[in-house]
Amino acid sequence: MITLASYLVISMILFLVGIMVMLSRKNIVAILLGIELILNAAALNFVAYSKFVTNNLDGHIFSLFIIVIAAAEAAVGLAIVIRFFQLKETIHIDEATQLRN
Amino acid sequence: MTSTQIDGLMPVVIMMGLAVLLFLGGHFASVLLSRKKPTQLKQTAYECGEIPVGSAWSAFNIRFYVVGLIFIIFDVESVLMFPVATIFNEMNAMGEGVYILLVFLSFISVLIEGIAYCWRKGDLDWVKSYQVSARKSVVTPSKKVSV
Amino acid sequence: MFLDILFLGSALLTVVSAILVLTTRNIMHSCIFLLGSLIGIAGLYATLGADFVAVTQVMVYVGGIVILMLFAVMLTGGKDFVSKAQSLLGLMPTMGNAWSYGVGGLVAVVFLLTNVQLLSRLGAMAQKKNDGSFESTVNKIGHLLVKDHVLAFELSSVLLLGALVGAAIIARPRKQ
Amino acid sequence: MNETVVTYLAQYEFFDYLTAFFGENSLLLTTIIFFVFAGIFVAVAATIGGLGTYAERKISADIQMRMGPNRVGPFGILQFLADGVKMITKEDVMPRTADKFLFYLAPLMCLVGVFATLAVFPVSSGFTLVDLNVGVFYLIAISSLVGVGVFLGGYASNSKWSMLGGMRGASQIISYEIPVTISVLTITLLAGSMSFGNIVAKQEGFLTNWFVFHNPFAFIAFFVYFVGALAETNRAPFDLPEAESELVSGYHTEYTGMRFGFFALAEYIEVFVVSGVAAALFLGGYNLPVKVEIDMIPIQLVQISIIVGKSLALYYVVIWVRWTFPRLRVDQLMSICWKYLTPIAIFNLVGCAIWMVVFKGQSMAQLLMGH
Repeated sequence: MITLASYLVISMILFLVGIMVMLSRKNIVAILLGIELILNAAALNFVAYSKFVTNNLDGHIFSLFIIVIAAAEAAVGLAIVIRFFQLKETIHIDEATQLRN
Repeated sequence: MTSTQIDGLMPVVIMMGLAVLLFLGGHFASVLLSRKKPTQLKQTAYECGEIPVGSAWSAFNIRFYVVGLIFIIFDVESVLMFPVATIFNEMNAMGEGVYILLVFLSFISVLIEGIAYCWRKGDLDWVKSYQVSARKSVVTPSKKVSV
Repeated sequence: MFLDILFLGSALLTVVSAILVLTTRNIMHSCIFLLGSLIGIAGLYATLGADFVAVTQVMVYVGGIVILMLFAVMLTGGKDFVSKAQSLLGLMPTMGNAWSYGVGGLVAVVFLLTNVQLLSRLGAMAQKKNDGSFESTVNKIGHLLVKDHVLAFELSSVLLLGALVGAAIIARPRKQ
Repeated sequence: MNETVVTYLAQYEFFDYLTAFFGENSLLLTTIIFFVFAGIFVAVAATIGGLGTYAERKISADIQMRMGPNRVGPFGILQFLADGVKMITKEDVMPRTADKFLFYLAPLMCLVGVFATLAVFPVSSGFTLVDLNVGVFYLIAISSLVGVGVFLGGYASNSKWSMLGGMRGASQIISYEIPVTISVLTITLLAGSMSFGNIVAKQEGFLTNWFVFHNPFAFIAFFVYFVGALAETNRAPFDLPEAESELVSGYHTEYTGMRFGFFALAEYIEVFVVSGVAAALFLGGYNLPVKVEIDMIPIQLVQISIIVGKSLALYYVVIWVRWTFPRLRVDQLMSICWKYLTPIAIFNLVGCAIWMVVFKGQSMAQLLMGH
């Protein structure tokens, strides 16, 4: 007996866990992990709604583009983290205080 | 209980289950049958005889990341092209071949530009030639970080 | 019946791995648990009949982003893998004074009410069960991508080009 | 829709007795049939993986003018069983400083990544386990799990050699996935569908209908796919990650006993799966040379023997290539992928698209034949 609500509950849990990961971890790469979780929770909602409510495939298209943008974002974000490590020798979030190095 | 269409995915799950079963079976058999004499020397990492110094998890050169970066961009590009490729023949038969060809080629040409840029800037070659990015003077960290 | 098994399995895998991402101290283990929860989400897409999105999820996330994250963890110093234990509740007092918590609570309540109102309006839709009906989505997605969403399709290639060039410039080794 | 073994068997009379016997829970019947066929597939794949090691040693011996293994069984055919028993009884050492959880998980990921592709492997028109309509794309996606497994194997054993081998192995696997994916994209463009059943059905009939001979771009795409697949399974001239001379067998240096056996098994089965997919996509898969309409079980068995024959022929080429070409350096390896294979693969894709529009999807043979 799987209804729309069950999918909403799962994506809510994912969303909350993603936010808690972003808040509680000190390592910048772990924060990027949290961002991935949150993006996936949103994409899951789109596909669930397109199955239960709208019955056309717009939800699929939207979650496809969410995956595309999450990939681009992860690529650039990790490049920044590596550059930050090479300048600051550490990837502890509290070190990222100035805008210029 | 009619067997709904989703049963088509059952073999995928069954195959993964069988792989895990094979792994556990093999592992369990080896736990049962193999000798267990963990001497201290056996448990150190193999270093052609020398005593391993320091952890292996030291930082590596950046070119591994550049490869992963270019891979992820082209991976996503080919993901977007798969649906368009599947309906290419259909549209072609319906006479809209030129339209879908234009959509397809414009998508690819933008990304060919990407690989041309990386090629020209020397990101693709494994052994970095440093004169490529020597124009700007940048405050570099004191300790040189590379493998 | 198989649908319920698949749904339960992938939902459990997703939620348990997501919580393990939060609780493990070692960054590498949390990357692998993220991989587990992404595979679980692909399974959830499969129960929703979104076969192309499920396989895209496996291909892009499992084959691409998680490997990129593993490389990034390796490239940013393999020394401090195990981060210090740090409970979220311990941080509570430092995150804001009573005034900010009050406003935060108010916003949360308003947010909750709007959600409940939205969900209640679903009415008939909410009772509809997932009957596992499943027809090929690839051709429809192809047609949609080429006809209705062709602008988004072309813009995403420009976005990918921008991401590629930007990340390549940032990640390019400077002359030491 | 996704035709499966069950929907194929349902046309026969004996299936009605089964449904009558199982009564209302037909789901149990489908599960049992799937389990039986999956078990057969796994057993056959494991033996082919084992025989692969035997064939490799025998053929390499033949190339180097010496006798291969011939002690165990007639002509040494049971050598792989002897190796298997040796693997099981060997002590399973795990370095103390290793990351226990990931050390345990890495071979499992490789195995799952390889066995999950068997669910879609096009054995014959009826007996393929499930003919997903995202079949080819699913196969590429699942086999990218092996790259993660290789990296974890290298990382978890905490020795500098395996770490370097793991990093190089993973970056090689993921960078060669691009030419492979784009060549498969070219075939999807030709066939107009991603499901193995349709792709193979479109190559029906005489030799000239194969996609290899469809147009010159698809011909080149076959070689790009084959070279990319060689590199993706860390074989032949691209086997740098496990190069004995440099990295002391790379990412699985620290693995002994059965765990190492899983890595080797996964690699050999992946070589078989990859050559089978190459046969299915480019060389007409399980089609008999002459069109056949009647559809009975023996026809399926003939089809199975055809596809297995073609992939074993490609398997022979893989082994042959391994013992004739020198190993490549890392930068040559990477520059071949990014500066030669990927541009050629994109050129093939664009060429195919233009060919399909200009000649309205006709293959070279059809053009020559004039209709």
